[in-house]
Amino acid sequence: MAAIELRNVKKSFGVVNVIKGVDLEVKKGEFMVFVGPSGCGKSTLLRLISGLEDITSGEMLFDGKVVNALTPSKRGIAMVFQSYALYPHMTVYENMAFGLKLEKGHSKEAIRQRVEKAADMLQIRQYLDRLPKQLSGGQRQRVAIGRAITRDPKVFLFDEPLSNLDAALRVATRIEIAKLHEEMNDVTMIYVTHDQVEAMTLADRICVLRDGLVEQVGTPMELYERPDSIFVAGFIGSPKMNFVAGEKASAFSCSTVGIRGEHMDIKPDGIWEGKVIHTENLGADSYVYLDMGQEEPVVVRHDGTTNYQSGSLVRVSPQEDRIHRFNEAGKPIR
Amino acid sequence: MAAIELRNVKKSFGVVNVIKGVDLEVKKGEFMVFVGPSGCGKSTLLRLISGLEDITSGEMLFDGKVVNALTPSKRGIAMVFQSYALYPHMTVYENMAFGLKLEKGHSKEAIRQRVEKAADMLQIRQYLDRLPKQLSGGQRQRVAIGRAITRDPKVFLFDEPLSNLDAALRVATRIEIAKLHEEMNDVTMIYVTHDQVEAMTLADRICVLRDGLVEQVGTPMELYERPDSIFVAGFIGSPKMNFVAGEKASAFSCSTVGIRGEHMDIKPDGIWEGKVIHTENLGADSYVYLDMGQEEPVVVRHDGTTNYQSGSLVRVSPQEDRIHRFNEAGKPIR
Amino acid sequence: AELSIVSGDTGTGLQFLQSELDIFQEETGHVVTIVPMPSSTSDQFGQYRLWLAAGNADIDVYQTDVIWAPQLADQFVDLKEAFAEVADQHFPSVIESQTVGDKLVAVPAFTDAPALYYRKDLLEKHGKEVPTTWTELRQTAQEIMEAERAEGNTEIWGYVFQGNAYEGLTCNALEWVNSFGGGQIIEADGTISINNEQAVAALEEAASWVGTIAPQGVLAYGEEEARGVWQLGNAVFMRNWPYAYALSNGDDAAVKGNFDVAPLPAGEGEGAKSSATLGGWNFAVSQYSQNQEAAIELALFLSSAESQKRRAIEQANLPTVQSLYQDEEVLAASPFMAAWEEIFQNAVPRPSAPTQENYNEVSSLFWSAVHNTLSGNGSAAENLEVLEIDLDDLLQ
Amino acid sequence: MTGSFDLWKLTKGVLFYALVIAIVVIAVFPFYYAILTSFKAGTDLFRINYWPTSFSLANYQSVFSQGAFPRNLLNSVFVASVTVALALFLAVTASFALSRVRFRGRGLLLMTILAVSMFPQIAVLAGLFEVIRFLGIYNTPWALIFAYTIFTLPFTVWVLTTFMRDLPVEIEEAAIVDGATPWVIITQVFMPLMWPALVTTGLLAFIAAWNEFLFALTFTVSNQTRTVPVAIALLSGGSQYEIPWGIIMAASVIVTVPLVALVLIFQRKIVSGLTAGGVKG
Amino acid sequence: MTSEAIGAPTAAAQPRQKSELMQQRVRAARLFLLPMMIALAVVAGWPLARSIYFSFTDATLNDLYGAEWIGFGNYLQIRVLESGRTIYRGVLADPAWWNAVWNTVRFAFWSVLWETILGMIVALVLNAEFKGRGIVRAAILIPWAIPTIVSARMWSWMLNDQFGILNDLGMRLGLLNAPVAWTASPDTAMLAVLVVDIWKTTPFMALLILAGLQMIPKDIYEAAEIDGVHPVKQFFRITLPLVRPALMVAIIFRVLDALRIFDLIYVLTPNSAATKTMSVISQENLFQFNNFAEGSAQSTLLFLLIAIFTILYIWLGKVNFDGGDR
Ligand SMILES: Nc1ncnc2c1ncn2[C@@H]1O[C@H](COP(=O)(O)OP(=O)(O)OP(=O)(O)O)[C@@H](O)[C@H]1O
Ligand SMILES: Nc1ncnc2c1ncn2[C@@H]1O[C@H](COP(=O)(O)OP(=O)(O)OP(=O)(O)O)[C@@H](O)[C@H]1O
Ligand SMILES: [Mg+2]
Ligand SMILES: [Mg+2]
Repeated sequence: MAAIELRNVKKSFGVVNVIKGVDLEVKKGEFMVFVGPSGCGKSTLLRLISGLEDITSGEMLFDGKVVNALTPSKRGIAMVFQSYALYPHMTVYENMAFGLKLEKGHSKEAIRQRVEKAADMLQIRQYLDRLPKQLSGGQRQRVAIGRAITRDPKVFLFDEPLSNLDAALRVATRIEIAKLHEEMNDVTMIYVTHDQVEAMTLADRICVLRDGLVEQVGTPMELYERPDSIFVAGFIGSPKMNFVAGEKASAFSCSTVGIRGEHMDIKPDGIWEGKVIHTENLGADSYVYLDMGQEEPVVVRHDGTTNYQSGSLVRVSPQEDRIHRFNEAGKPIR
Repeated sequence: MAAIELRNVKKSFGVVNVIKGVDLEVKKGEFMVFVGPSGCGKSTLLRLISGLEDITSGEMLFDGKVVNALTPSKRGIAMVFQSYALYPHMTVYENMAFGLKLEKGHSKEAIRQRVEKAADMLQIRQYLDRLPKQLSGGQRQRVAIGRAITRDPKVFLFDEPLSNLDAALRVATRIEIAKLHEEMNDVTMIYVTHDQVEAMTLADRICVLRDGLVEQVGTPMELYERPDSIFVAGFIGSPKMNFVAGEKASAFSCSTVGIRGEHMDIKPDGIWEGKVIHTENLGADSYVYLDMGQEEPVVVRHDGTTNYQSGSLVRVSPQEDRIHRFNEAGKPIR
Repeated sequence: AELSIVSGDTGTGLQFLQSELDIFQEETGHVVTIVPMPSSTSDQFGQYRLWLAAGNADIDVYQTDVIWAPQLADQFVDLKEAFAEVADQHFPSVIESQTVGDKLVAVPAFTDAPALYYRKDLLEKHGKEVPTTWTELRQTAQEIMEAERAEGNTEIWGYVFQGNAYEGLTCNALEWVNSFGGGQIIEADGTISINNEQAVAALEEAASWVGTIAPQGVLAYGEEEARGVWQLGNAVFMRNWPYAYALSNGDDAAVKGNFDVAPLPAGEGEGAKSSATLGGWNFAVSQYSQNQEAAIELALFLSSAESQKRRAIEQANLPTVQSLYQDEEVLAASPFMAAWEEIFQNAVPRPSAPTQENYNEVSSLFWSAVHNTLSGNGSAAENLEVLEIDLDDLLQ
Repeated sequence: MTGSFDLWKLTKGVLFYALVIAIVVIAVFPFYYAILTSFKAGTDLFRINYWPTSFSLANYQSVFSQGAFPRNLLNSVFVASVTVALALFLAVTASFALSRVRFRGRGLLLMTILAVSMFPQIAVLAGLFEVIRFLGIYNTPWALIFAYTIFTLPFTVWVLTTFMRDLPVEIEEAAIVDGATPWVIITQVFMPLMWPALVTTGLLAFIAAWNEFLFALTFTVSNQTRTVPVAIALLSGGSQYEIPWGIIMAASVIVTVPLVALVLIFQRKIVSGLTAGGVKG
Repeated sequence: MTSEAIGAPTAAAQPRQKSELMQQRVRAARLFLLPMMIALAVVAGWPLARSIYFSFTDATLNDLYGAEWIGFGNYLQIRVLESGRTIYRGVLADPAWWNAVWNTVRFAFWSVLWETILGMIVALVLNAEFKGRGIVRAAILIPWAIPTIVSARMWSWMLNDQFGILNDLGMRLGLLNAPVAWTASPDTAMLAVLVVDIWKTTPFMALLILAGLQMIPKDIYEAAEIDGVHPVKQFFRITLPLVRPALMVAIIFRVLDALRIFDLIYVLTPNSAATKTMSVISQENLFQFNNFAEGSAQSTLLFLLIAIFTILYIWLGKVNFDGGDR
């Protein structure tokens, strides 16, 4: 039985329809990631699940029971906000214990134990007496997660929890969350993000949203390898999949060819020719941006460093078995 | 002749010495990136160059002339702040034109032309009449850059301009800045960042700062391939270089072996053994985190997808020619 | 019964009242508490009106200014019968001032009338007599002031009085007008008499003082400001109430022992005489009192000759009982009172009886007209003409 | 590093401090003069001095010997404190509703509340008097506490509403998820974050209640229930026209010192950012 | 900006099923507003209604309850005399009232203007970093902490022409030739009142502006410095526009207060026609003169004037009513 089930859920703010009918099942213990372009309704959907926002129509079920009208605290959820949303005037300990204290029926000792357990899990035990402002961004976000953990929720909701952190911290905290998921494997987690890497590395399944509707749901590899539409193909993976249309696509008997940067090779006998716009060397690998007469530059990933002169011409070939072909409606031809 | 020259520049706030004697030359038209851990003095150094802060001792030269006492507006610089620092009550156009209007001697028409040229360059022409709060983060940052461009500066200063943007925008704006540098090739740019990728892709030269002193200056590839210290080695590149100490290092007759994730191969006859902690699949490649009895997990990068069970044992080998060896003082042994 | 009496009296006055109440309690067994009020009379008046309008039963006895009785007449108990026995012991003018129609609204506690304070030493030094007319006063003041200034006493002025736009100016101006034989603004029968030649002459005389013998600032002076200037030795003459007498004889007063009092000067022309505005305080019983009998008893007690005598001795307040001016004990305690008996002969009441509820507004119109005249804002004749029309409108 | 540069900086510094000193002198001088006057007695009062010449505590003694000044002080403290507590309580809860819950006619309600502070105090005196007598609280401190809400409440509601509007939504939502009721959100989450606003409005309301004269005069009729402004007006000299300047100044100093102390204690809290660290800055 | 000010329907389409959370919040909101509304209705509503009612009657303080309805007579009455002359009576035909209106408006304008300017200067000074800022901040607040009736008396003492220290100071510094009777002379009475009021309430203004100033991000000034903006220009082009919201709220409360000014004038220059304001004149009619109904009419007119001003101000100034709700 699904932990969470959404049946034709709709949401409008005034006259604006934001969620236009979503059906979705999230299984118990699953890690579900919502991705989609800005404004597509990811946060709104998460907030509908949390109960912070009312559903306009449709049904929402937790463990088979309709929860449409239940308050957030009664749904057994916990939420981690993009902006931490810590209580600035409470110490880390108080922040984490607040929800439990309000719940009644927990002894002081029991609360302490649960807070400390969560704190140990996230390695923030030594900060328990500090105020949020005395912590770094990463530590704050861990406190926010810790606060959610202590509530011992059945469902864990994250809204872009890492987007305020710098690159190094983002990586570290991402790994933290993955470990958490492994440890708390009967807790359902729903996670909203913009970031491809987070989506790919964390998700059991990814739900791609577009304009208030579900575009595709599947495991990261399914989406990466077998996108259901040109939209999903372009959305999953970093750098973005290159799309080649026109004559070059006709050669593959489709209207658009999609090929990822890592599946192209620069070689003298490449079937396509492009002018180098710009090269980026990242050390481990490098990206070459090519002008191939398409709307956007085509990016080719190259192991190690390269040094192509801007303006010079190079030839590339897609790896035939890695090509995605799309028809005019943007659907894949398989 | 260097565009900017710092001679034994020091800065203290009260009794705290923040910049402890920096000598640095930035050439005309060069793109210089400052990196370093938080609090090392990157922003302070940038602000000294801008003239927003006074130098405590030492000399600062622009084109050979001492500018120690010159006000910011007379140094011919422009600055882009991490927090955008747009005037919230002015439209984009007014924001960009404000500095020019005050400068006198520019006709209305001339100002309009310059603003529009900059706006075109950054593709923000259609937003000229909006207020900053009506723009998304990426658009705001482009306005901030545009404002700097219209001033037609000799020196361009950036303080972590991208750190408030989300991943996708960060990539797009990064490329924007790179193009800008190519187009305005006689303008000197100094750029502060935390982000490896930005540093590697944008810089002509990178200056690694540590605790108020310059640790190493060089091109990205110099730093990536031939770091002058274990500090620089660990700081440049993403994911971080793995450091292996103890017995395993002694085998290479050094105190610490540094090896990047992309320079290790998982193979049955690998010389080191490690327990898999966690695997991350990014589609194009994947990271395997191994516990090898070191302080931190060792990360191995692997092309394509992998599927190692957490807890299983694997063997890896570093690519011999990619090994960095460091002595006890943290200096490289070459 | 338990009574409460409201009083705007001041420090020692309250103490005295308390001691009287103690005697009263001993005699009658009624317990009385005092509710003190701010000494600002207009604050008091506003409060009393509001309380009475709302039928406030918390206050039984009010201490009232002479001019209030007619305005609040409806809400006070008629004391005529109760007072009938002793009525003829008191100055008739005082009783008259508290009588509205046929009703005695309040019974007197003490009376008050101003006098001319003059510097004995300076008059002697310059060989001058105490002036008896305003013209003399002006000339004497002018001469002494100029002579003194020539000697280096640059701060000195000739005459200070109460010139601020407030009730005090009404008193002052009424004295000028009346002393010139110009009537009482509104006569007892209700005719508006103020617009006459004598009154114009009186105000013109007064206007001529400002900036010559009196400082320009006199237009903002009340009793205290005038006393301040006087007491520092910076004025030759002053018009003030008896309270200034004791204070001017204080140890730190520059004028101590060097001054005396006389009736205010007379005006000129037909009917000219010295005149002094009648002041003083009274006791009235609230209609809403739940112990009216006891309250009346209290009011009568406080205005009795015995009480007035103690008041005269301890508080130096002028009694309304005529016989007390010959009383030796009183004169021994406050010798200056002898001088006031003469002043009382010329006491003139403010027109509160004929104007009734409108008195305050009448007074306000009057002092405004006078203040305008003094500050050179229109001539006396013009201002009085307008005043007549305004009064006519108000009282028609 | 030229000489003129330093000179310019110096001039700017000197000018700035001159401005600071000017502001302080203007603000404090009358109070200083009041203190000076309160130490004078008799005719000395009418003499102008810039520095203390005589020093006499007689005025202070008279303040405490006349009437029931200590009692009045206590009354004032009680009335002002309860008024502030009540106003803050009502205003905090009301401003939560006004700033955080979406409902019809909110703007109209805010306008109505503002309208209450548009009517002149003297004009409501008679009507208020009726209400107070009807409620049977005439001549008790409660009459004043009740009457003072007329000017403390609109102000506190408005200011607190503006402040509460700016508190981050995320923190409130976090509390909702934690299971907090609106009451818990207000008392345990918002109140601690609003110290600057609470202190600012609390101080304003306290001072307004502390200084109020007209209502206090009208609604209390005994020394035991009156507050200090009335007590000051009741201070009197020996006779009717005599204004006891020295004593009034002494009383004023006594009345003002607690307020100055209060301001000194709280001024640090008046302006500061307490939400720091809670949400991404 | 005033998107849903006065009575505009908020969320057009209410959610079909109101959740427990929303119900709880709305219930709480009602519960929270109720005590305040009751308190205000009792403490202000009834007295206001009474005053307005009295303004349409012939009430006097001697006979409040026997008041009879006379319509607009207290406001304006047109009477035709037997002689055929038409005369106008009532508050609106009373030159003293119009004088008071003019005084009030004049007073409110100048006092709030100067308080704003000086408050801004003080706030800017307090906003700067310098040693001893805490003490200066406390010192600044002293005028505001002194009871009005005391400070009014203090100033009337200091402004006295004979023993007032200000005249003495003026003479010593050579600013004055002769002592001026500040509160007595009609030419200077208003000035005196203004000076005292400005002295007293500038701290209030400064405090609220300071709070606004602290909200302006610092980095904008650095951007301006790099743009080479002169400090004076920085103030007018950046500080002023950004501090405007805080300023608007401060000004509205100050103007409301200034239009109702009573106690200061009552103590300082009680009877001077040059400073008599609407509140003072209506107090006079209510309690000193026998014109309770007319006084009520004057209070009502004052209320109307303030209300009109407020609505205009909020409308023209685009004061934001809307909450940051969820
Ligand atoms: N309270 C609201 N009132 C009206 N419209 C709203 C409200 N909240 C969200 N929206 C609209 O709903 C749409 C979806 O918003 P939502 O925040 O869910 O997007 P998102 O997918 O989370 O975007 P992002 O990635 O930028 O966070 C947006 O167009 C937004 O403008
Ligand atoms: N105005 C100041 N007064 C006192 N110390 C300061 C001031 N500005 C900066 N510092 C200190 O100087 C040091 C360097 O600060 P700086 O902002 O230059 O660091 P940074 O390298 O930019 O760090 P980050 O990466 O976090 O931005 C820090 O320790 C900081 O606390
Ligand atoms: Mg979102
Ligand atoms: Mg920095």
